[in-house]
Amino acid sequence: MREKATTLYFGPQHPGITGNMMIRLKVEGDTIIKATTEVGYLHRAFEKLQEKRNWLQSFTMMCRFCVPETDPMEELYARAVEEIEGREVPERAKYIRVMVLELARLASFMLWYGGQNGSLGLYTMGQWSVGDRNYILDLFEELTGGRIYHMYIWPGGVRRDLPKGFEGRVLKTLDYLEKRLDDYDDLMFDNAIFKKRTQGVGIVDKATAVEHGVVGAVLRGCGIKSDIRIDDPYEVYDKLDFIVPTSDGADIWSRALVRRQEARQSIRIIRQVIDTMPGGSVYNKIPNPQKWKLPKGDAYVRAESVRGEVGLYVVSDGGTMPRRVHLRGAAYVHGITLLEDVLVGENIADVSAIMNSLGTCPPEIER
Amino acid sequence: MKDIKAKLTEKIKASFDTVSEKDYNGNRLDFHVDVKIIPQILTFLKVNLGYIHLSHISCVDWLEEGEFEIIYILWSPVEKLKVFVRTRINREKPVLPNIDMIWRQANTYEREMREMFGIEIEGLEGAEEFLLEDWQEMPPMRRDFQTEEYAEKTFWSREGREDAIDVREEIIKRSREEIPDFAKKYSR
Amino acid sequence: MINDKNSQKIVDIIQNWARKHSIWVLAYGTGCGAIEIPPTMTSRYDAERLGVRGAATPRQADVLLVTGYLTTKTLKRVIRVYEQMQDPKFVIGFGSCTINGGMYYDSYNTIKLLDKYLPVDVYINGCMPRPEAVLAGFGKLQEIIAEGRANGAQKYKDNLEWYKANQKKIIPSLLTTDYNW
Amino acid sequence: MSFFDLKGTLKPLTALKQFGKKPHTIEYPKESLEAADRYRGLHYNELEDCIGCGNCSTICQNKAIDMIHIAGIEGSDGDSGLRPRVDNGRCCWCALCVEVCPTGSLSLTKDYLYVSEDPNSFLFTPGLDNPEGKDNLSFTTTEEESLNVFNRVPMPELEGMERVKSFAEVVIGYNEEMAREEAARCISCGLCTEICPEHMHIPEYINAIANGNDNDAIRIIYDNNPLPEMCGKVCTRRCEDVCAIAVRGEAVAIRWLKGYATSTAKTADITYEIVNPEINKPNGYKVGIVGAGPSGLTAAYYLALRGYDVTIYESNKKAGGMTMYGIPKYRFPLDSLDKQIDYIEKIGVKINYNTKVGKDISFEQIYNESDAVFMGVGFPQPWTLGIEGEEAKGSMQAVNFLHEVNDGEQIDVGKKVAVIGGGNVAIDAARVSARLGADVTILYRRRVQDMPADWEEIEGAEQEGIHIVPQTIPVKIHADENNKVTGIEYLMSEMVADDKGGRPRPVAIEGSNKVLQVDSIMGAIGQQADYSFLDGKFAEKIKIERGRIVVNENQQTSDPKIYAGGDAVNRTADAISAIADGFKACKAIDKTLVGKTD
Repeated sequence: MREKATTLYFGPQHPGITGNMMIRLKVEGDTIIKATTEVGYLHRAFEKLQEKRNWLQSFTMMCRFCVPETDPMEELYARAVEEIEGREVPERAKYIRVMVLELARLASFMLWYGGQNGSLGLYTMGQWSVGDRNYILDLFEELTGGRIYHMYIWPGGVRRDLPKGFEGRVLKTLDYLEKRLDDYDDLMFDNAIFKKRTQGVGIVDKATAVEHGVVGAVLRGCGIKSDIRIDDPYEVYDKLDFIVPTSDGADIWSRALVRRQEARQSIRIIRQVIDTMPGGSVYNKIPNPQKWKLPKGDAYVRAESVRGEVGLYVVSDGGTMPRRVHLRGAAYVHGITLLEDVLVGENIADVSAIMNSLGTCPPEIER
Repeated sequence: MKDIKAKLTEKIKASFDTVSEKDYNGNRLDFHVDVKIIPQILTFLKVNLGYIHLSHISCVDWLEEGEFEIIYILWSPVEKLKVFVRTRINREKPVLPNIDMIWRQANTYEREMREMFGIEIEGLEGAEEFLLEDWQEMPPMRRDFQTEEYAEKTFWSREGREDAIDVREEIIKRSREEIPDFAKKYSR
Repeated sequence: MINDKNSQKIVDIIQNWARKHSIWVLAYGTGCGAIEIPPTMTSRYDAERLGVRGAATPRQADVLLVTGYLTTKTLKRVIRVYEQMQDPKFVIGFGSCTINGGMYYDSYNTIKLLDKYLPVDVYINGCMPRPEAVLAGFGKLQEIIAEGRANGAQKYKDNLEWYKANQKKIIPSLLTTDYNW
Repeated sequence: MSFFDLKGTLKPLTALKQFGKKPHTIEYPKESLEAADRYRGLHYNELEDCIGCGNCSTICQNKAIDMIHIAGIEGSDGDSGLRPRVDNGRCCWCALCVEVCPTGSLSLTKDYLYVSEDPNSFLFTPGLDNPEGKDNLSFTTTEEESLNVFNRVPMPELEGMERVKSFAEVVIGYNEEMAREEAARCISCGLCTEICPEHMHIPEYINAIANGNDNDAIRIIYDNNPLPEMCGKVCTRRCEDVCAIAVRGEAVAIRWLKGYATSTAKTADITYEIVNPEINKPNGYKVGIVGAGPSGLTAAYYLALRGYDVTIYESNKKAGGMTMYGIPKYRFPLDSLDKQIDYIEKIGVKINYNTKVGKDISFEQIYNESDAVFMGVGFPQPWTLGIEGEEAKGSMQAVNFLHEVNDGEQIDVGKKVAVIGGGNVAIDAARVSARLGADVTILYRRRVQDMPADWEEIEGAEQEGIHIVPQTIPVKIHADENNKVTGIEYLMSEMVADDKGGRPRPVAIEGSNKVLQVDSIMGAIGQQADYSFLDGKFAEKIKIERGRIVVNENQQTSDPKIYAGGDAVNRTADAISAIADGFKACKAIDKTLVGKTD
């Protein structure tokens, strides 16, 4: 006998959802037959507000686009402004930027570790990884003055040079985290429950991936080697040696394996950066911010975040304020059309795990 | 990179009526096209030339010129080149062809554009409301929508800050300076 | 049952003491401040030591944590969530944007003054507040609960019309639910 | 995967090895981590150092910072008397306000706890509400880190030894690019406008220059200054002393920027076209002005704009007063002045040259013919040194010397010249003499740092090879049998602290006599007025105290029909004060006369 379909509102207040958004699920029994996302709960209209902020003031908004990983947005904005203006960035600043970006990636991976496991009911992992994430946030606090909102990478370079002995403390933290990542493996990748809940669940195959314009770990999880840091290198990524891990499973498990590798690659990159960091100044000073004008023009810059490719389109009309700042978050693709398609045929209990795995970040979608 | 660009330009120009205005450094190439051929040129780029990744669709409101500019940014993982396909449409009755059958995710961009700029997309599916709910004003991302005014009108702001004084005004008051009206726009 | 004023007082003290040590926070990350909640709850800061823990549904929760800005769309849901919560219930405004709009003071889609729409017991300043500040906020809430001053819910009931009028002003489609308090 | 994954079931149990380890939990509130050294917490403002420029309030994208009055803090020159108050319901802790604070008084602290039940309690006046924040500073800026541009765009100048070869203008002037860059340094606080006697709209015209609208800048400048080209070259620019940027860096080059703006209008005609002055219909009133110096010209210009029939009586053959005859041409070229006088005459101001009041026309006649009279007579008479041998040939007064040189006369100063005095006139005379080929020595009573002349001038003089001998008191001029100067005898002095708290006085050292062999000696120790043109009746009527005409705040003398301004009235004795006097007098005359008919 065919079961009657019912509609289930998943969110916005739901402990399993990865942010403030809602999915309207049509379910038969436990199986989803149709999913419709509804977003806009976090629409702050940044891009509108930035039209009324000058080029420097706009920079403070960038980190707020997506809270789990704030630095790629700052870096994108800085890079876009530099591209439009033709401003040079000191070499040391580029290295520091990469270090900050990779630390941010690492912090974001730690949060993902907690979220991915939490969504499957494995709470110990969250206690560990989110607790350990604080050590990275401590580093950020020392370097930038803020735990979450760093507002550190700005047009022309970075705001301040590294504090004395900072590199040593980064290395020490990395050593600790590297050990902890092995502990996480015991708890996560060797865990029968995790395997069972993730293998064969939330499949995004190659064809779907291309059709949907999927990026980042989700794309690498279905066997396509793609990484902005390699394909369209920015800052000093072309001088660094790291590998882009891929996996063929196309399911949550494969994506988890990819991220597991990437976290280790981040550590590797940071070590390289610290080894090869040149001296010199860190900031090519901008003019008086009140009267700072950019020439007419536009720029589209991209960076690799934990969730995938993020892009920023900035248009200048020659004035003191941006004409348009438009962010393309990775979740903009993953969180709506892709999610709607992937969820069909899945179990209600897996929705949260799939969202975590795709890297759905509502603030980035809604801006 | 120059060769790739030249070759691509040649191929595009052979099939479509387009102008590329400025030669950018780096891996970027711009094409200005008429809005009517947008689906054709994008399909051509995707299917024939390997620009399989739609990275971004953006819309800029050129209020002074009475036009919206729509920018489609494509990426080829093989040629490692960003291609900007740009088009301009009238601001009064903006209509865009739908391209979500070429790339599924374009649907999201188009829904947002429809809501935020009031651009009609021919044959677009999906709920009218995307980010906003019960919105009654003009599409908010249009430049003539004054967000601060609207916010002041709609939401309260906390009282107790009325004693704030503008520094320039304080100085003017103290020194009895008289600023002519035409100069006031230059005060900060 | 107990009419005597003094015994009522004693009951109150005991009740408040108990409430103070069991504040369950609704798991609803309404804004960006939600990112500092996991660190607060997990091993480094371990808010559970203080009786603060998450609750999955409004019915089980004591505290609504408004983590930052509220868009009008979320506000509608937050009001529903708040009204579904059982007494005693408290609201913590978390971050600058709940106080006077914060960074989004001129945004067309976020509210500026949380206290116009919901009764707020404690505000935590910061953008965003560190876990220590969050804990301090919970500490303050515990303090005023113990003193019996955390009467936001009562205020809401008493001034329901005023709150509803304010809410309606920005949410035309607000359902006037008739909760039986 | 087998049906039952034994390893996978047991492996998570390895987490038990963490058992018994010391947890990394911070037992707040028993213990808490100290915030990092750069933590961006609550603000702290050093109220003493703050000058209330409001730059923090301008940069704040959240409009979180208000400038308010605080009890006990009064404004003064270069201090608006306002202090920032932060609305913590707005602040996003980005610290941009700290980065743009020109004085460095604003910083952030490690303090971050701010929890309250009352939403109205989040207004926070840094420094006042947290005086203890001083010991807790975290996010601060140094000059290097600050977003203010503390270094001025260098002004191109002629080389020191190149200059003395001719009377070519030393300061070459900004080109467009430099001017835009320099103008962009201004933070538009407006503190400078208060100290300017004329209250010019400085932030506005600098902003116009920064925006590339030079024509607007000119219009703004001409709003209350008809001689901006002169001000753009030789103004005493007290505005730059109080510039907010000057607290930690070099002041914005307000004077040069004004000079740049006016120089973009090459001729009087173009200036007229740009300013496009609105000239009222003649209102039938006549105003007579004595002296075509800055104050007279200013009064004349603005009265003429208001529809008055204005006539200036000038004893010399050119207008400009001291700016024409007192300032050497390498500082203020003749064509710049001519351009301005042309422009003023275009408005309809009549100037009667070579007309000395009291000789060619009586003051009484002007008084009777006019509805109001303005006197801008200045201080044409130099003080004499009052030492023995002053009447010798080759001993002259610097003012007269400059006058004659500027008039085009050839003067032979000989090979060696001594200039006595430390003001701008002394330096000018010295530098002019150097251009005439002399080896010049300046003798000054006090130390070099006490010299009232502009430091730029002193520096310029030194670059041109002029010797400055400080702490010298001349006592006698030596002359030969033909009564021709051969040298000057002077005493060395020492500085003695003044008991009354004034500046140290020079006291001669007995027996330290020295003689300097020179061919010419120029005294430049000050000037005084010449009121001989006022005949009996007026001499009694107009009150004069210590050589200066007494006026009220409307520049009105004791005769209500007579107004006065310029050096003969104010103590500052600079052109911009004279312009201010002229403008004030114009407004007062307009008010009295036009107000009367209403």
